[in-house]
Amino acid sequence: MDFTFSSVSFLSFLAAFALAPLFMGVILKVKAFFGGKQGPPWLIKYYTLIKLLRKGSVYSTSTTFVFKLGPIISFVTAFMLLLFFPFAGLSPVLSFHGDVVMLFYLLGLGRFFTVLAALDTASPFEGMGAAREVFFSALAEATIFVILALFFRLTGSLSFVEYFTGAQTVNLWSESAALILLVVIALFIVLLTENSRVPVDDPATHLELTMIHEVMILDHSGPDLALIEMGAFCKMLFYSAFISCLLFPFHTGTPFFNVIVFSLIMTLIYAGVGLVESITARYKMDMVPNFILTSFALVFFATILTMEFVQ
Amino acid sequence: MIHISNILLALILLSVLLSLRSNRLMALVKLMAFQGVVVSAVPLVLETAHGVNFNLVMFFLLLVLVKGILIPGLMYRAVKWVVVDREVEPIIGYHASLFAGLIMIVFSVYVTNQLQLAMLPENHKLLLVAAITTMGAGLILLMARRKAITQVIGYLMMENGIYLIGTALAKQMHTQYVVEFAVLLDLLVAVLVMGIVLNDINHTFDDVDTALMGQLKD
Amino acid sequence: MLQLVFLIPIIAGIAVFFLPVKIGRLAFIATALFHLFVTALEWFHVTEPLHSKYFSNTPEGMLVLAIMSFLFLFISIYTVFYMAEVEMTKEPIFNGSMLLFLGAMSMVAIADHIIMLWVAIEATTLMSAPLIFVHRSKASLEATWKYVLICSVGIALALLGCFFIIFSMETSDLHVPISFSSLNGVAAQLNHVWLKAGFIFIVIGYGTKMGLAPMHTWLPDAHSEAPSPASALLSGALLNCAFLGVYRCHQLMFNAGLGDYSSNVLIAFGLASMLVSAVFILNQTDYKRMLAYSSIENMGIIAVGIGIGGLAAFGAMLHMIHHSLVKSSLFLSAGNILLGYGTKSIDKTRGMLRLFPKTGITFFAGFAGISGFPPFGLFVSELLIILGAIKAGRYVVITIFIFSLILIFAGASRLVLQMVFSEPENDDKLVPERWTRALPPIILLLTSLALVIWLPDSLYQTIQNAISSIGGTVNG
Amino acid sequence: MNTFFIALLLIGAGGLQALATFRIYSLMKTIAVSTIIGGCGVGLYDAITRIFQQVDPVVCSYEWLQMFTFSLNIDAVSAFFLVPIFAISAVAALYSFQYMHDDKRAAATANNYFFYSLLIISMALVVCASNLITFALAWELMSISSFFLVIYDVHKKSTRDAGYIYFIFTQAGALFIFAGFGFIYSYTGSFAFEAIAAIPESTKLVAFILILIGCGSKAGIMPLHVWLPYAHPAAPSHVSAVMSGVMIKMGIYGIVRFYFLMEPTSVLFGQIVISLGIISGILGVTYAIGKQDIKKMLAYSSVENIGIILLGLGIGMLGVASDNKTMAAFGFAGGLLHVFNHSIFKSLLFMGAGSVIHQAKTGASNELGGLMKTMPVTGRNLLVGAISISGLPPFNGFISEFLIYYGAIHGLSLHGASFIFSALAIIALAVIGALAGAAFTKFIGVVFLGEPRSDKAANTTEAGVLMGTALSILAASCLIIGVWPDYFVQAAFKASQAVPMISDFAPTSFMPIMTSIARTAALFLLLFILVAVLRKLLYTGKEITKSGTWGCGFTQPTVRMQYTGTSYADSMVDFFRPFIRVQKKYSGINKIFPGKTTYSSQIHDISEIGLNIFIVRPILYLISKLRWIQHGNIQLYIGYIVLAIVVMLIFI
Repeated sequence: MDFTFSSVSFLSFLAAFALAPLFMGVILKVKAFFGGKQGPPWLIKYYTLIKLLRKGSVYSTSTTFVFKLGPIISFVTAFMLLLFFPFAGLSPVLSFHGDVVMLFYLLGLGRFFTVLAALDTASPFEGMGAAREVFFSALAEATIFVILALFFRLTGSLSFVEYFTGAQTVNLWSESAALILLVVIALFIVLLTENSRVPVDDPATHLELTMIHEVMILDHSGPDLALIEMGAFCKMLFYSAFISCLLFPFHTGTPFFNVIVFSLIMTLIYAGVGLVESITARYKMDMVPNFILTSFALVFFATILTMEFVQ
Repeated sequence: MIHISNILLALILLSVLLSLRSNRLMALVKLMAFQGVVVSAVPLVLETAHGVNFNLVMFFLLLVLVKGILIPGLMYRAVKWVVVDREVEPIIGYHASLFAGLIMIVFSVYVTNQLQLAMLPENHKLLLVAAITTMGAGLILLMARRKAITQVIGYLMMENGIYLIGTALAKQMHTQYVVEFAVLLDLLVAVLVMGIVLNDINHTFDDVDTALMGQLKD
Repeated sequence: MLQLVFLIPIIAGIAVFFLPVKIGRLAFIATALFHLFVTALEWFHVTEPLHSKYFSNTPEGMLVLAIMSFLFLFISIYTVFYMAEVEMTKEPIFNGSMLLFLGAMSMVAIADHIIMLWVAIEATTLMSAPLIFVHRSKASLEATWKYVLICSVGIALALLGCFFIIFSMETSDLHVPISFSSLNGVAAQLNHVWLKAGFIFIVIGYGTKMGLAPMHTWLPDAHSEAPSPASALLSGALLNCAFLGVYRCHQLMFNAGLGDYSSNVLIAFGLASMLVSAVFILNQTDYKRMLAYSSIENMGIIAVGIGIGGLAAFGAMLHMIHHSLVKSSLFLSAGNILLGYGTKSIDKTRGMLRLFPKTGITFFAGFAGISGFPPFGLFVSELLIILGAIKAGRYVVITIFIFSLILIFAGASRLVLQMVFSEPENDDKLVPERWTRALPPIILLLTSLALVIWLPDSLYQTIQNAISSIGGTVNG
Repeated sequence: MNTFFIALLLIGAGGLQALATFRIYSLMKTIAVSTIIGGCGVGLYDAITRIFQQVDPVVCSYEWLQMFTFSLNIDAVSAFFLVPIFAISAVAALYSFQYMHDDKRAAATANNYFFYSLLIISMALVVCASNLITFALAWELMSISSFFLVIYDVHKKSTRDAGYIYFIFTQAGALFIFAGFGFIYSYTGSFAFEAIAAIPESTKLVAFILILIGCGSKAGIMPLHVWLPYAHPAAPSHVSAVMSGVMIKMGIYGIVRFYFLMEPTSVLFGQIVISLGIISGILGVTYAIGKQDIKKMLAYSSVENIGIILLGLGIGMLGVASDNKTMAAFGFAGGLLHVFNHSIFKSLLFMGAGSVIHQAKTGASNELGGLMKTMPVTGRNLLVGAISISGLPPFNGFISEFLIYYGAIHGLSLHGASFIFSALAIIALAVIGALAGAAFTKFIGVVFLGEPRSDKAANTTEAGVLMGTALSILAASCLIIGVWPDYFVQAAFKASQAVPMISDFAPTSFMPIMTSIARTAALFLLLFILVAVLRKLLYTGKEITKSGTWGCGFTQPTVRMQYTGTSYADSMVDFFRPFIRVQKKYSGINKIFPGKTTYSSQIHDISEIGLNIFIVRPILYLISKLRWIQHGNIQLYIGYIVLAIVVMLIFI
């Protein structure tokens, strides 16, 4: 494992962690804009977190220790993603050949416990959400691993740091731009799925029957909910950063310039999510698999194309 | 001498055809006795080319005793004492059987001509025709008659046919009558066993119709 | 003197007819013992045949004789206790016929002269008829009638086959004694067309007796209606004798250079037998008929194995030995089951493991053996036949072979599992289980087991000698 | 070799004495269990030393039946497979001590121990066999002893049926293996393993496919897996643990061994195996999601894991065929390590399921629920098993899946079909992994979490101490391998070096990656503890109250409203609709004031349906049409003889 002890790495990691809630505010602002409203303050998510951390909790009598494990593990797994990701082309705190596989499986572990925590409450709504969550994420998993396969085909590596700062990088400005474009679209779909955004899920709806992720955490409260929320912010940040790095070659140019561009692109992506959320409605539940499979088809197509491109 | 053997063969064919169209059991038994005697005489007639010896004559007498008297006697007794209904009861009708017998003759002529029998004397060919016909007719009786007793008769006729084929093909029997004697003994015991079983069948089923004996099946 | 092997049982058999029941029983078992002793003498070639023209001591004959004699000893012991249970009035006739039957079969095993072999095989039919007949029920009458008539017709055809073989010699102007041993010497010069014709008739004739489909029709009836000791003897010894007749003729064909032809004929009949038995073992309702069909199957396997030759021929010989042991054991167990439940219906013989644990275990072990599971010998023989067949390039044959084995196994195991393991309908036992009747089948099974663990050198050599005449080798 | 034999003797003695002493029930159990565990311990020690101390392979052979040799040889592959055989059997024996508690069935229990020891011995012999005959013999012994183990509860009809199905599959499979041996033998003319490499490529393929079918029916490869979901629920749980954890791996061993011996060069081998792996893996896990009987579900999960193993082996075979050493080494090592890992967590899960069934008297997941409160030890251990089998870090399942991923991803640099197959393998692995997560969240969630769905579930108590201990040992192994994988990975690589092409392959560049994975796993655990402590701190001095679950406005929730396993699985099962048959019964609402309405849904295995429709029924139909042959009419019978003569004379 490559341990980068440089202060830059740690700084970038800490910054990313600290700013994750801020970016969520962007989405809310965009949605408010389209709704013709002023919207909540930019720092709304920080306020929410602080509020939650100050509270106590109510636990259901049905639950066991598994219910309490859920928030912890989902937070830790999402948190660990940030340790491995080269934000703005800066080297990450940790990396090794093959870390992508491990990280996506860690995310799976987080999901595993979120789902178990939901099932632990004995609530029919939470069970429903759990069933949807595992189903849709299973489909998204296929897309992600095809993307990993494609990236290996292009770069010969299995690590974020290699993808974006190595000898062979993947981004829209390289020779395989056409493929990357397909990947970007697919990844955006995965982002929407994994982070429970419209049109897959609507975090702001009021009817539990139509929810996926939100319904699973209905019974969590106080610091537990704060952990879950923080984990969700990290995850969202990770996917956005992933897409950002594909859009722009951060391995060239000065770090300062990169950070500026990176922040800009990140904001744009969050804004994009907000935009999608403002102008589309949530799909019918049985349309969602098709939506996710579209992403799979795109990247699979891209992978098959490499048979011609890279020989 | 050739004429005599031909006459004998003609008699055999006649007995075969008659037995195929015979509808009375008693007549069938008598026909069998007649056929037995004629069949026994065939080797005597054929072998005279080499001269008649004592063994041959003794064997002829033995054959007549078994095939002409003992076995038909047993059958006669069986029909007389055992069988109430003396109808033959065919599965395939008499005319059809007779017709099958005629086809059998044609077939055996064809087969005999097809075989490479250059080394056999001429009259042996006719013998072979008669023999195959007899055997075939025996099989027809076995398959086309319902009564158990007619099947025994069929079996006997088939045995006669086979014996005739053996006589036709063998220039000399390569044996010292020990084996022939044993064969004959087997035949006798076979018929005895069949007779005993027949007797019991009749006691048990009140008839010797084999159609009653179709209980063992899958 | 070789002929003692059949003379002793015949004389003893006739004597038993007239002896009082108790002395008859003793004489019965004593004869069985003595027969085994004489067989052992013959096995090691202590004596020479008196009339070598008609009889000779051949390895394949010795195999059949040894199996027969060994089986007979245990079957005779079983018979005595079995008959005590059923209180049969005609026990002397049954025991005497068993001995006569043994005598006829022993004659088959040592016969060398073509017609003498025929006579002996026909004699086995006649001697065994009373064994099936003994109950005098409607069913047993029907079975006897079918047995006697069909086998007689078949064997009459075999006589025709014998004539053809003699004629094939004459057309080639050869003059040797018409015994297999001398004919084998001049086999190459025999007329091929007549030899083939002879072979066909002999295979059909003796095949009727051996239970090869489609001439097998008498076999399930006779085996199911005969008292179990007789069924055991029919299946374990008689079928082998008929097989011996076919085998002798196959040897002749092989020596005449017609081995390919006769092999194909044997394989065709063997496969037909296996398929036919598969048809009837599935959904069988009578366990003795099931065992009978299984005998047809196993005779088919042996025919296939011999037909394929090479390693498979060795397998076929082993198969014959182990099949005899295991199948007789199964039939003896079936006798115990019949005594215990009083019915041959599979549906009504449930829960053997609880009601008759000894019999249940023996029966199931026998079933495992007959299905080719180790540690029983059929595992080795079936494996060898499969290996040999593929080595000989007979892929279609082995496909059908395996297909029928699977079908038969699927059919039989369902029935046997139901019989042995299901819950009994009620706890009624007609006759309690006794060690005296349970032991003989167990011993037969254990013998099969012992022969898998340790194959005596002399047995191994005998099998090798037996198959070497049809080109079979262990290393083939 | 001596240590090995001592182990086998001890195990055998343990089983045999049970037959003698079954009248004193607990004494019999004590001696049997302790002797078997002792024997397994000796064997395990021997196997482990062989893996790590470069002991030369030992051969020993005996004459058998004058014509065969009975020969054994423990090389790296054998030793690798011996480890799970002995280890899992020992733990399962420990478990069985309290699981087998019915002293009214002492004789049956004694038989069970006897055949259990025979199964262990025969499995050990299978992996050590070094010629065709020995392999076949040991294989059949294994089959028959496992059959007897399956039919322990023989008085139940379902058990007998399960035994029957298993019996047929095992015997048919054995015949296919024998046929495969026939092809080998027909070219080599000897039973020895050494000569197999010399046979021509086309024969290799035929022989391999036959062996694949035969071994596959034992391993539970997808269309041949039909017996698994019957046999595993029927058998006592320690037996299903050993059967599913170890015995079905003997099928994999057969495939691996004969592949290694054949040294084929064609890509077809890999492609076939990968295809079967994809089918088994994806469909296996889908059925696992759909099935509601916990042991059936675990059985299908075994099919899924066999799929994963096959994917690994297939990748290895593709690697060999396309001369890509990394791919070959990682594929085989991953497949083999997954064999080992699966044996641990699957036996853990089966024994856990056994404890549940033992205590709750039912295995229907829709009657269970909330057991985590009443059976905490079992629940916690099974939670570990569930995470492991879903292939999630920091447990052992992830390690082997990672190796397979690694191999498959390196296969992406190939061209043409091999590239496609590698890509498909990766996708399949990802989907399987995710769906396995779904299956086992269902398993844990429905059985252990929430509220009990029936009185049976509500009135459970914790299973016996020894049962819990057995589970804990296995659960601990899962974590240990996940966090300290080095030795296990090296052992897998050593075993895979039996392939000549990669015999000199040293995973030196890879071991740092393994270390990184281990450290990341450790880091995860560290962070987990830190956050847990942090959470504790955040809650200090705060008000924590208990209350009912928030019913989303519904004020009178009942347990019947809980999400059941069926509803949990519904949408996923629907997605795989053509490959999975769903039968739904819904009474419908047809009155203005609806009365009692019912809804039920069941899923059926298409392989089973296909087997029924395309094989069993046509055969039975044909056979019923042929029964006239034995018509009972003697005239007809004589007609057959005449017909036979005529036909033969035509073909003279």
